[in-house]
Amino acid sequence: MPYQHAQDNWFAAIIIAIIALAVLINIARAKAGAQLYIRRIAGLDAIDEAIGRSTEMGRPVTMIPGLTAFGVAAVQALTIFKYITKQIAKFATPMRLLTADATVYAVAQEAIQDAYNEAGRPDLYDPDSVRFLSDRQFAFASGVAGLIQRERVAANFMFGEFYAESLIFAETGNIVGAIQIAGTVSFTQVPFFVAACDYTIIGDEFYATSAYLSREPVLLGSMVGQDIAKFLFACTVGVGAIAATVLGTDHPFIKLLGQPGGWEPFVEFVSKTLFGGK
Amino acid sequence: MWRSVWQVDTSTTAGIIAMVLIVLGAFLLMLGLIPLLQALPPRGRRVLIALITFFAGAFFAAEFFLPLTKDNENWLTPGVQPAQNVLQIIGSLALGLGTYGLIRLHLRNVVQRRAQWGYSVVLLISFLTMAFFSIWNTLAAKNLLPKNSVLVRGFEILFDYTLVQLDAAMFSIIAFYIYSAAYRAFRVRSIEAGILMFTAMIIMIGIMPLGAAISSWMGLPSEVPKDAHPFSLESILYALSLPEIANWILIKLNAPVQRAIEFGVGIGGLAMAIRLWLSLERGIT
Amino acid sequence: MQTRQPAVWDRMLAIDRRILYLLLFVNIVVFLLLPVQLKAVISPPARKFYNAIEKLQTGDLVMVSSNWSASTIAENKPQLEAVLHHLMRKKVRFTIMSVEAQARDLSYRIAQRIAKEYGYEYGKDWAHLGFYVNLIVAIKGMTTDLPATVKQDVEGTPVSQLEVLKGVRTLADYKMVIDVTPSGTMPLWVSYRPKGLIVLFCPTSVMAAEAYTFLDSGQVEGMLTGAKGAQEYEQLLKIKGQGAIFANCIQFSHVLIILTILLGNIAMFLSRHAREG
Amino acid sequence: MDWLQEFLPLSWERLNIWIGVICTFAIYSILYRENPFYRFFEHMYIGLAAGYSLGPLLVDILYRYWVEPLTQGFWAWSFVVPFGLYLYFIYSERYGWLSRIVIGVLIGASAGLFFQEFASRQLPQLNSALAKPLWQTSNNDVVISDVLNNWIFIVFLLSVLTYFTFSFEHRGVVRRVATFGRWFLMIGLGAMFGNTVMARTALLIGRIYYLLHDWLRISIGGG
Repeated sequence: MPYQHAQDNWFAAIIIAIIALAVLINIARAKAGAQLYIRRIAGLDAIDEAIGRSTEMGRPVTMIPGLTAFGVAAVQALTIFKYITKQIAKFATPMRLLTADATVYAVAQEAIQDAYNEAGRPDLYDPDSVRFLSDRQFAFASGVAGLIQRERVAANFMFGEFYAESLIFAETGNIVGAIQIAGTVSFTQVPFFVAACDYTIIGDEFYATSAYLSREPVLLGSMVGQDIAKFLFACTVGVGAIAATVLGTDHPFIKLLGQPGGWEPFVEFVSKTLFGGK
Repeated sequence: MWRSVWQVDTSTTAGIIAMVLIVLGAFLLMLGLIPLLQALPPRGRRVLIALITFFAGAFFAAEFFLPLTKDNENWLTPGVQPAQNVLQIIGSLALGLGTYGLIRLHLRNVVQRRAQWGYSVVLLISFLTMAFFSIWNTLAAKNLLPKNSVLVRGFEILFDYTLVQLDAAMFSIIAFYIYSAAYRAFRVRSIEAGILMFTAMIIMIGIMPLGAAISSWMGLPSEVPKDAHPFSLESILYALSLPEIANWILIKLNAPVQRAIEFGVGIGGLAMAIRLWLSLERGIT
Repeated sequence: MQTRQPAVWDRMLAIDRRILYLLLFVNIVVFLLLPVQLKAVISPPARKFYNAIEKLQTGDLVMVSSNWSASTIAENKPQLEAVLHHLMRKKVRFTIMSVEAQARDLSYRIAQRIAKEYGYEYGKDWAHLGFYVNLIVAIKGMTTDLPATVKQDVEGTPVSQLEVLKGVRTLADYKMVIDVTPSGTMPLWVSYRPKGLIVLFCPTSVMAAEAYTFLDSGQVEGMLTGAKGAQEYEQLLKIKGQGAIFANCIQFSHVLIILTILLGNIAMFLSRHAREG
Repeated sequence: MDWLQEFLPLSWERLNIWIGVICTFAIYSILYRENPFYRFFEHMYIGLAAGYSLGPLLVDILYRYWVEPLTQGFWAWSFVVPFGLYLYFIYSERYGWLSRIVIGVLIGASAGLFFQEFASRQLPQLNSALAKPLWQTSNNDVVISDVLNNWIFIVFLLSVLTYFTFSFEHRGVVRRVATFGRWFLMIGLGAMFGNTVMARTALLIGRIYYLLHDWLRISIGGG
């Protein structure tokens, strides 16, 4: 059931507030200078290797944000591509960023130009390297497949939301022998990337990528907050299971957890248990 | 002339003239703003963008969080649809920009006679023809332009005969790729690869009639009575039949994994949304 | 310096992918043309599907929601055909609706062909109500006022002149809805249907896994899973249809894929063994 | 002779099928290698798709959401398009930053909308994971197979979640749990893979059926 407003589900406001607090407090901590750790993510260490190889071979690097519509995931994908482009700019390796969403295209133009500026090589920026191919799923896929084969790319980075077309990109990249690193939040496409790419960034690791690559305090702090939120989710599931075992699935408390309504049933339940009112 | 503060009465000539002037004025105003904005120092520009980002986000966030009064609405809810429409309009302008970029690239290929420019000609011609028929067709569908047989046939050839067929062909090509990817990747090189391969194979057999056939050759029942005890021999044998195992993996084992990923992705996205909203992220803007 | 020919298994490991593509293509062509058919074991959801339609009375009204187009023809077409055969055999009246133009044309053509076999008269025994882009709006509209929502059939005949819809005020006058679809339209029918309307579901195989919760809870009374489900249904109806052919074809492709994967693994072990030994 | 007449593209219907077949062969030719035939159809494909999107863009969005309210006299809408046009400054060196104002609106809006997306997508999944009894007691009437499945659910969920933590080193027990989490993840991925193979094969069969039945007019099965 879709929730239109926070009030439709008393869980929403509480959980979002706790996550937001956890994230913001840890960002503040990180900014204040706390030393924060991030564990190794194997695929990301290979980015530099992939760039190095394409520099050696003198072949281009492709970056594909999939069909990602403009939104939070798209911004994250572009943040990763911006980081990769900065590395590329150091070696003057040619790059192509191919998008299927026009808004992502517009934002990507800005981000890639910035990347070259920040790397101190504004002269290398070519507006034609960021391309909008088509907003039609398979027209886009045919364009990407053609381009990967024609230019014989040496490294292929795919980050974002992907649908059925994922395997067309990954297998075509594999045919031309590109090093491929993919990261997606689309669970249904992960198996195909795992099968066809050299490294796959799965689910949540996608959002950890920018923290891992940049080691910026804000992002590392946010990472800690996210882990706390996950711990909270895990605890909630555990408490739910134990309560369901002890109290039975028909108990009002379990009903409150399992089929949450708005605030009224919550307030009613709390007042009943605390004050025993009928 | 004014129906309300927000609406001009366009049934009168004066109203129409007023509207035309307002639209022109809006364009001029936004144009006139440019030198003013341009005068902002870099820091000011950044603050301005951060503020605009914050307010755009605050609108949707507030609409979501503020208490409801009646009919599942709060005082911001009536604004959601118009706000979505604004986003749609901006999105369509972006699509115009994307199309412009695409056409510009290929026009340049042709003009400068770059390598393989002939293909750019193909692209431009098919773009122009399709654009003509597509615009005509959508206008005709709204009864803004007359329909005739040239339009109907032309659009049919370009869309139904060609574009849809290309979609179907490109979609079906994935079957070949899934095969070659599976052949290459499904090797028992490590425990992980082994698990991946083993599960995929069980599903591939189990969801097909062959799975049920193998199970019935092995003498496993294909159905159990509803009231059978879960630990009776019949139930256990039934649970071991391939279609049952495949379904069990697909539903019971897959669900918690998928859910764990969903939780992670949701939390990661939420944290990112908060950072973007408050302009804490120094990523792309 | 190559001193000896690479072993068979080494060549197998480095097989040109185009040979694999050709194998798959030939495999499908062969099994489409060859009448090799394995019998299917009837799964419980298909059996329930069959029983639900068997329980209908002559003259009952059924809505068939057909939303597939060319891409999923191998899964949804045999489903729709088998279902229509059963409905007409039971002398049940039905109407068809779609969510887009191509789905409308395909379902209309198929229904016309099968109707001829059973002597079903258009307008009297069945009708096609055209397509509705927004399914939620359509279902909601039909639940409150069906004639006003439908207005006219696929050929432009006004609802009032369609005998099959005579006396029909809302969707509640229907006995059952059968959703033949490659996409997630079924939950919409379940959530927005009038009380008591039976929902039967014909999804493609990928969508089937998600439907089991609805089956368990009884919100969906029966299900045909992809081409396999169509094959089971053809067997129940004792007709010869394409479900069996397509299901067999998919099945033998699976067998081909599994066999080559196994061969690949054997080759890997042998090659490793040869290198170490 | 009759067969040939019905085979050749001499009617609109046959022409439709012939075009479809040529398109299919052009696309499939990339399986062999990238070639001029494919390249021609690829460029045509992208051109057609770009042209097609203009109709809905101009009529269904710009006309419907912008021109129509203006003709009805809602004057405030007149600012939207000139504001959105700031986006077109991205190619300019000097005014490029103006496009970021528009991008800022888009980013802010997608961030603000994410709260609702989170609540309607992730939270129901959390809610439905909460009522899972782990043992038969007098208070609940779970059957033993459900108990087993519930244990699996909780163990799988928690270990995969453990794998997806980043801010501390995975050591000792955590490391072992995370390894299991990774294995469970592979079960889920394998299941998705196996399930999709069937759907994709079915698509290919549909296409080959089109070639054999619709184009070559070979009768297959019942019709």
